[in-house]
Amino acid sequence: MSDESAELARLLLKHEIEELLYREAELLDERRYEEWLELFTEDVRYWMPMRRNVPRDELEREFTREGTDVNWFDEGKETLARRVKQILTGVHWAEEPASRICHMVCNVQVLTAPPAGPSAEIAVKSRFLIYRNRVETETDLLVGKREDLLRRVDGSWKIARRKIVLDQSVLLVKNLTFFF
Amino acid sequence: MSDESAELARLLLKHEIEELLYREAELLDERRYEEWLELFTEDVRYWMPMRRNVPRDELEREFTREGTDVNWFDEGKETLARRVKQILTGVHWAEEPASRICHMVCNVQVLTAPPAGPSAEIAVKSRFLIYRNRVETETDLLVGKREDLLRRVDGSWKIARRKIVLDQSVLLVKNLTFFF
Amino acid sequence: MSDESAELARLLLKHEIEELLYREAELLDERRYEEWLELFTEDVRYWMPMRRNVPRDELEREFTREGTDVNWFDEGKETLARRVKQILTGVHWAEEPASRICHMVCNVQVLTAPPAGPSAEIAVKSRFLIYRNRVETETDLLVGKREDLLRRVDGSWKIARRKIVLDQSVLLVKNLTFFF
Amino acid sequence: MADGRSGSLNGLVDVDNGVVSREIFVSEEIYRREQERIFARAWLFVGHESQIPRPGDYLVSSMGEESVILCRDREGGLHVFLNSCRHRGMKVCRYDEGNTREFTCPYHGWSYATDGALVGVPYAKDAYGEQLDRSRWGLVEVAQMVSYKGAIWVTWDRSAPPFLEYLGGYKLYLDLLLDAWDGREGGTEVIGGIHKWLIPCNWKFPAENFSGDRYHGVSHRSVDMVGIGPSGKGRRDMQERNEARWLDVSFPELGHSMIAFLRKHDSPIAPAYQDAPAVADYFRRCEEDRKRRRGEYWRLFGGPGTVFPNTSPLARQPRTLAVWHPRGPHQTEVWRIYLVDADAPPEVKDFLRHYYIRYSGPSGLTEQDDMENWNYAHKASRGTIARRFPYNYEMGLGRATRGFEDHGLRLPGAITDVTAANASEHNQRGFYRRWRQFMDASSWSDF
Amino acid sequence: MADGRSGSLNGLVDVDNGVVSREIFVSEEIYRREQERIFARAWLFVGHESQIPRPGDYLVSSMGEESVILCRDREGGLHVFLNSCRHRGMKVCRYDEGNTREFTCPYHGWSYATDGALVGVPYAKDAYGEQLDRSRWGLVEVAQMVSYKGAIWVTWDRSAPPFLEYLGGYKLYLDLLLDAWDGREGGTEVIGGIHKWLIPCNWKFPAENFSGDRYHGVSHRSVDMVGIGPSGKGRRDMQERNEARWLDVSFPELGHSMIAFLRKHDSPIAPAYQDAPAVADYFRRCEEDRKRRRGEYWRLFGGPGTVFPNTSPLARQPRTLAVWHPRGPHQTEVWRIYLVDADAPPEVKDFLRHYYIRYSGPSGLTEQDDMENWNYAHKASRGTIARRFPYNYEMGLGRATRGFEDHGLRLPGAITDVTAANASEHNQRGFYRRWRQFMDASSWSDF
Amino acid sequence: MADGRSGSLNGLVDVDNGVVSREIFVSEEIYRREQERIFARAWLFVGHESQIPRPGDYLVSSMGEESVILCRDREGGLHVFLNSCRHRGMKVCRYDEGNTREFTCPYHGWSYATDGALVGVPYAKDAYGEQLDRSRWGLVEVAQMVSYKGAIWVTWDRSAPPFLEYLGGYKLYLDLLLDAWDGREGGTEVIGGIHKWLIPCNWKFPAENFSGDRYHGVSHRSVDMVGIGPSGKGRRDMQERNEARWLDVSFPELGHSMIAFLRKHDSPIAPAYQDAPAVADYFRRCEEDRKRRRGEYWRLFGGPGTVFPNTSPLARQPRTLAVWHPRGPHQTEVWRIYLVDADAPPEVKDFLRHYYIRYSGPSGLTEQDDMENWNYAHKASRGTIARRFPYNYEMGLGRATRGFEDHGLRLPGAITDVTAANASEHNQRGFYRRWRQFMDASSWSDF
Ligand code: FES
Ligand code: FES
Ligand code: FES
Ligand SMILES: [Fe+3]
Ligand SMILES: [Fe+3]
Ligand SMILES: [Fe+3]
Repeated sequence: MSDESAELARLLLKHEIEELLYREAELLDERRYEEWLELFTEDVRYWMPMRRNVPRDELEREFTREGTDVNWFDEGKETLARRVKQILTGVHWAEEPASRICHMVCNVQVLTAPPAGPSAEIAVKSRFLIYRNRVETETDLLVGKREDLLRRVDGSWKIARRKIVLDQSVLLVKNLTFFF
Repeated sequence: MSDESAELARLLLKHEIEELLYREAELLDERRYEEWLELFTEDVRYWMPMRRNVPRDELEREFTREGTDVNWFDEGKETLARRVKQILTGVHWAEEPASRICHMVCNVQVLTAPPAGPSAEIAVKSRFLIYRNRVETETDLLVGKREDLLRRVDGSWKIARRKIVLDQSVLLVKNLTFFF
Repeated sequence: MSDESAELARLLLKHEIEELLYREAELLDERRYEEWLELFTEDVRYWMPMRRNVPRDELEREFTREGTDVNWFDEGKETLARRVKQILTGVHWAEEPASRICHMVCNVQVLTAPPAGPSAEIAVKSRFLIYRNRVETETDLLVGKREDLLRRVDGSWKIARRKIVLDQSVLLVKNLTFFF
Repeated sequence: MADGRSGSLNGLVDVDNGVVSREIFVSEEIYRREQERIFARAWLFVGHESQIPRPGDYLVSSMGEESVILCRDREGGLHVFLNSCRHRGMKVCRYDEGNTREFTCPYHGWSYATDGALVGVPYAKDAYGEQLDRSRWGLVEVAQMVSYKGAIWVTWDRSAPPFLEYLGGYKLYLDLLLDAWDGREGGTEVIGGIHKWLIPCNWKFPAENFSGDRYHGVSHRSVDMVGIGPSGKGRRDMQERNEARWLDVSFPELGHSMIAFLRKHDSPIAPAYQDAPAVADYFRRCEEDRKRRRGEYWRLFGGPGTVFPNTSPLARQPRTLAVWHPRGPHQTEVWRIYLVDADAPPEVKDFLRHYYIRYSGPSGLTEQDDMENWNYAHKASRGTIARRFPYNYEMGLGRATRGFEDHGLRLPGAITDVTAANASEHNQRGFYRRWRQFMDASSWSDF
Repeated sequence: MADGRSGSLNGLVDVDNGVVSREIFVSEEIYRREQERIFARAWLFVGHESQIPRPGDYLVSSMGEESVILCRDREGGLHVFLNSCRHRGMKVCRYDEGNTREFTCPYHGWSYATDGALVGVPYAKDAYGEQLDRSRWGLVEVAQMVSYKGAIWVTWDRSAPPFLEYLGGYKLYLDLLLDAWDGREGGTEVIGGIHKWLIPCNWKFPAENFSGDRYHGVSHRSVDMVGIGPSGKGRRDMQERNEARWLDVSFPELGHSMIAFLRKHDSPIAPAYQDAPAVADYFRRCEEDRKRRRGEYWRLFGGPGTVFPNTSPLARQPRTLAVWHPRGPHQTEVWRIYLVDADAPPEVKDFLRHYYIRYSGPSGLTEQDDMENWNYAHKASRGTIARRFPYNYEMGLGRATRGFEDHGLRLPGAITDVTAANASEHNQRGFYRRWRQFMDASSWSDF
Repeated sequence: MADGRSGSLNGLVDVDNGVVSREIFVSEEIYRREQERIFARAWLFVGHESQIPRPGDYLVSSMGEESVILCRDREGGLHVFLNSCRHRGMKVCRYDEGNTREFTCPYHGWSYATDGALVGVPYAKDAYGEQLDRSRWGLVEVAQMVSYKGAIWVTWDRSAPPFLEYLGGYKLYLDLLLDAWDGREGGTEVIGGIHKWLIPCNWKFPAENFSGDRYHGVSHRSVDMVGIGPSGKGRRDMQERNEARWLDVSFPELGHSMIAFLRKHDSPIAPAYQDAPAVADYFRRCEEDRKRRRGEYWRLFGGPGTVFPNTSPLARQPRTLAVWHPRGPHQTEVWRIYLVDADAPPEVKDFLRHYYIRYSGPSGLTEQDDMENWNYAHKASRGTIARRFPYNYEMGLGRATRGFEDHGLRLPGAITDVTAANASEHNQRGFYRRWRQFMDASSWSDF
């Protein structure tokens, strides 16, 4: 395959992934949570560690560990589905009235070469700025990075794993009733 | 047309649209307002509704209605042109000295397939983060979504309609002397 | 060269540049400063002017001048390298413990047509939102624009010149121990 | 200054000499005292009946710093309640408006009927037995309420005088906003959507500006250059104004005031709205009808004004009502509604709606500059040295007259004719005279 | 209110009649007084030994508003120091945790050993000569410290009573958290990661809620509908609770309290954790062992509670310890640790960890709604009118008994049996009785 | 502490024993009192003549918390005005610098000439008649102003002593900054661009640090390791320093101080700027000229210092003047200008400019760490317990001498020779002695 067509393949893949991630943001902010859930594989791992302030030469201690420590999130699809179900009850007061949320997605990086076969997995990085405003003047801003593993299932990409790196140590918001 | 060339056409269109929207941001933030105005069709509708806090099952009441209610903006090109003219008088105190404004444009989605004919319309979604800083330390942050209808006029895209969804209810800034 | 293939060439170039700028953000936020330095040419000019509030018809006085006035930054690679070295000492208290920083890069514009020859220079604009959070709750937000001159060196793009336009007059953060 | 809670305000407000200290705009102590002595005692505007037409309709509004619920009970009666649960204070209604049978608290589930009664208490019998006296624990309701031509006014103070007495002779001027343009009583309605936004300044900057500031033309010079008026030029249609007598009307003992205009005896109806024939026709017809209905009083028309303390009618197009809610000494939250004749034709309502939007509020070409000026006037008045230099309110001192009469037309209030002078600060002085009275009086009986 | 520093709180807190003024939640003066009279004098929780196992280990923690260093010196001794240099106040340790030989100040380089001694002073001899008395300038250390079953408690006040006396009869209930589930003394450990987050409300909202609020079921209705419990339904496994007597246990003279449950005499072990056989087995075995070890006391199990002022054990799954650090009158920073039996099998720890995360803290389906309610209960209580209406704490007034006994089992404390009533505010009243005592007493000798 | 407005500061500042309470850095009351007693009375620096060379030039500057306009009238006279309109307080000039004939207020259009006179009042005659006495309503001007060698100093207090008396013997040291490097009087200029930025700490942290903190080398260890000096190593060229006597010079009765150096009698000119021959030549020539002009005084050179209260010269390269503007007790806004010999060759100016940028301010490798330390020293001093433990200023207590003499060279001030000691806190003690005096004195006559 020529260089240029290889480049083109990578570009088309990146476009495909961006459309997926923008679509995801659209579903979340339009509160279409059930459709959003369908973007994840059944065996998805959704992990958001906490962060510590440690000396520069001990940065391996910076993050709490998946599967071992207490994290902000460390779960699979079932728990995610319960979160969605809870919001839709209409009596989840923390989201009633519904927050006004905007997911700004930036710096989308596809780290894997376009896969040959129909079924495949690729690694993707992206960054988020989440703006939440609710009730009268309550406003939150959360910024950080995401590391996704995407898997092609029946011809469309699904999120099989997501690591969320929030750029905070003490969480500066009262709750996490939204998704990253 | 093969799948890939269809994909490619969509990609080229998205690129074209991104360049337009980035160009727009450039013109605004460089205070080249008259050039910015030229990006709009003569019959443009520029609409920014207000938002209410309502129960999750009554979200149809969330937005004020275009053409009926009082909105933040609900106007055509003539009024937009007057806003531009006002800023350029040099005695529009709210923009004197000129604010330092940055339009961050994200999540650009082209919702329509690339049109066949020379004249056509496409629907585009994008998101904005507007940072305004002025005088000494005055700083505002506005985040939300845009829904544009673009029309090809004489071979170049123009904005024929823009809906702005700001993620606030009580407006947290003192005035709206800038554009979305 | 046909229109479409010209379009495609521009698109591929933009993709290449976006990957470079996203890669840069990745290196910075993962604190891989020495790799980051390698993205710059030996003769790079790194300039961040200060901004004044002036009447709209005297905007030529808005920025401090490169090479003449005192600026926020006005330097070459040697000084940049010293900044990096300082952070890595582990006793640069302003970055100890390490800040949690996120560079959101938006509105990437390639202003030059794709160059024919192997060695070439292109002009690129982009916008940044830098979120810094450190120690417990200390949080900063900086937003603005970058104007880069990129030069192809041994087949890869390097930054030969960067102008940073921060949308602030009084700097609202206590120090600039990070990079733009 | 002396401690704002108890001390007197001597020397801070001297309206006789037209000087007012900057302290009253920037001092924390004075601000806290305003909450106790003004906003907890005065009559405040909370909404319009057309915003809650049906039983069970509610609108969450604001009184001073606090959230209140304006609602219509199942019999159609109006109520205004503090939006806070009696049990642990939870904000019982976090929606802006809607229709409901009850307000159920999301913390422990106490529920209140639309008349404020505590009707639901989980485990009432088992947990409280006979102890809890529900009649004492309903929602906190205002002490007095009046709906005047659709505009709803309330006060927390049962010893406050009745609203019409509080309004006094100002009634004639408030009617200019609330009556239909053709002179019928009432007949105005709110068109949908409340402009709500924050301004970084003390609430008195906008309150005094609307009370009668004809003097800040330079603020709006850019609009005059650009032209947004209903006939395409300037800010407004000027002819009828230019042919009229300009009157600054104040009720210093009440604090209310308005910018008013009085047409010449037998002056014709001035042309207006030339851009929009349908609108021009409508208003011409209204003027004729009003003339017939009101006789000599037809000659009177209004502009901006302020009902003490913080409600500002604007009695001409764009016809609006603004409330300046205090949000700390250095911030104000504005709520702005827009009024039209309920039975005006759609094209007229639409034309006016567009005019409102381009004129008023944060997106209004005119008022954007007011916000900028109030913001930086406030900010530049906070410093140690600045606070030593009072503001100047001398304009037109001693020119006011009582018992105004013009060709047999009598107008109430203390009136300064500024037709020649162009402007005065007569109304602002009246506003601060009343402000001083509220702040000094420890109870309504001291007034 | 009277000046919060010196004035009495008469009328603000009347627990005998079950009313408490909103002032104590929103007033700046009262908040400042709390810092002096409560947080500078009471016993506070700062961490758990399992967080700093080795010599030189340290954890930066918090006491009231201030940062402190909890560390283990080179001999393994425990210390808690104010995290501020004695020279110019620099925060000497800006890391969260680690291991060190010294804390060196980044401003001028004074360094302190892990026992707090000032061991390094640049140019000591040349610049200070003999002047500087290092023994007087070591890190500021707490006046008293106790490690009780791994939980470390400290106070700044040397005249405070010894910890066990401060704890009093509450020991029995705190043990429900700190002892292993099988009844052995101690044997619990913290699993990694401290949840730290900010809530926009006064610190007393969560403190009183955990002290014994059985009444806020409506807050968590959505979770009950969705189901997150260890057996897949509801919030929790309910059977053993449903079969038990419900006891609100308070020590009004100490301020501590807990929601407790007492199984019926010879009731069997209720099934639980049906989703996870391994976990179900583990707990069944633990229950049996505890039964053997504790005899009748096996019947007692706990829920949420509060050790006055701001430490809240939750003695059942999810088994946690929360500290509500004041951050101004209107903000609280929560620190939350999670406890497990140190020698529970990995799959049990993992199961519980998942349960913690989905139940507790800002990402917990249950507690997310608590934060929302505390936020808006606080916000709606700040206004001038709101502050005139006290909160209601009447529930179950006068139902408490002392000397509780059930089939020969004696339980300490003033106890209200709410099995039939479902809930009471007995514990909250005890909390505010003690709060009032702290705020009125000028020193420990006045208690 | 006692009420900051009236109470005495006894016990808070005890410079004789070298202890200063943390209260004075973090207390709101003390901060407010500082605004009244220090910033409204002391001489403050507002700008340099080279920043406004031509008639009509203006620069918006700051005095304490307030914005002021420094401008040159049409006759070239200098003025400093409060940047607030006398009518309603609007900030009349919202630009940073420029040239103008008048300042026109954007609210109502009052306009002021560059000498502060109220020259334009819309509708003056019609609206005000003869009432408005314009002479009383010009811009508020400072009470005294002095331009000393291009540096402009002002005070709001007419009873303040003349500037040169206020400066006293410190003149000799301030000249080290303001005179040309070759010893000619004056001859320095500002190079374009003012660094302005915010630091989250009390203004006294930087003021005392610059007054004479030789002790915080550890703060800058990373720069010493990396090397940014003009000869490529360390922070600075050290040789001339290393060969000199180190003197901490303070005027305790005035509050001014500086770190100074005195070359050995007939020591040669030390090599410097080895990276840049042109610069090395320039400074060698300057040193020779200065030697010729100043004789023995050539031996004296300076470092950082502070003119009480908040102006800090740095008399060596990078040669700067910093002003620490208070912005509340917990925040400081720094304004920093950079000085060069007006007639130095371009390559010298360019070399120094680069050195400034990499050394100073928020982007300066050296000072970045100062900001971090001031930030967290302040933050860790705010708590209830922290405020009970004073800072330590004992270093070098009792070592100061008056009437310093070295080979016939006399130096004014109380001087501590720290050549052997490396550092002292002599200058800081002098700063706080004066601070105490300002805070206790109710007027200049009490000094
Ligand atoms: S706070 Fe409303 S029921 Fe408890
Ligand atoms: S502040 Fe710690 S050594 Fe000076
Ligand atoms: S405020 Fe300046 S003219 Fe009125
Ligand atoms: Fe206006
Ligand atoms: Fe709860
Ligand atoms: Fe330093």
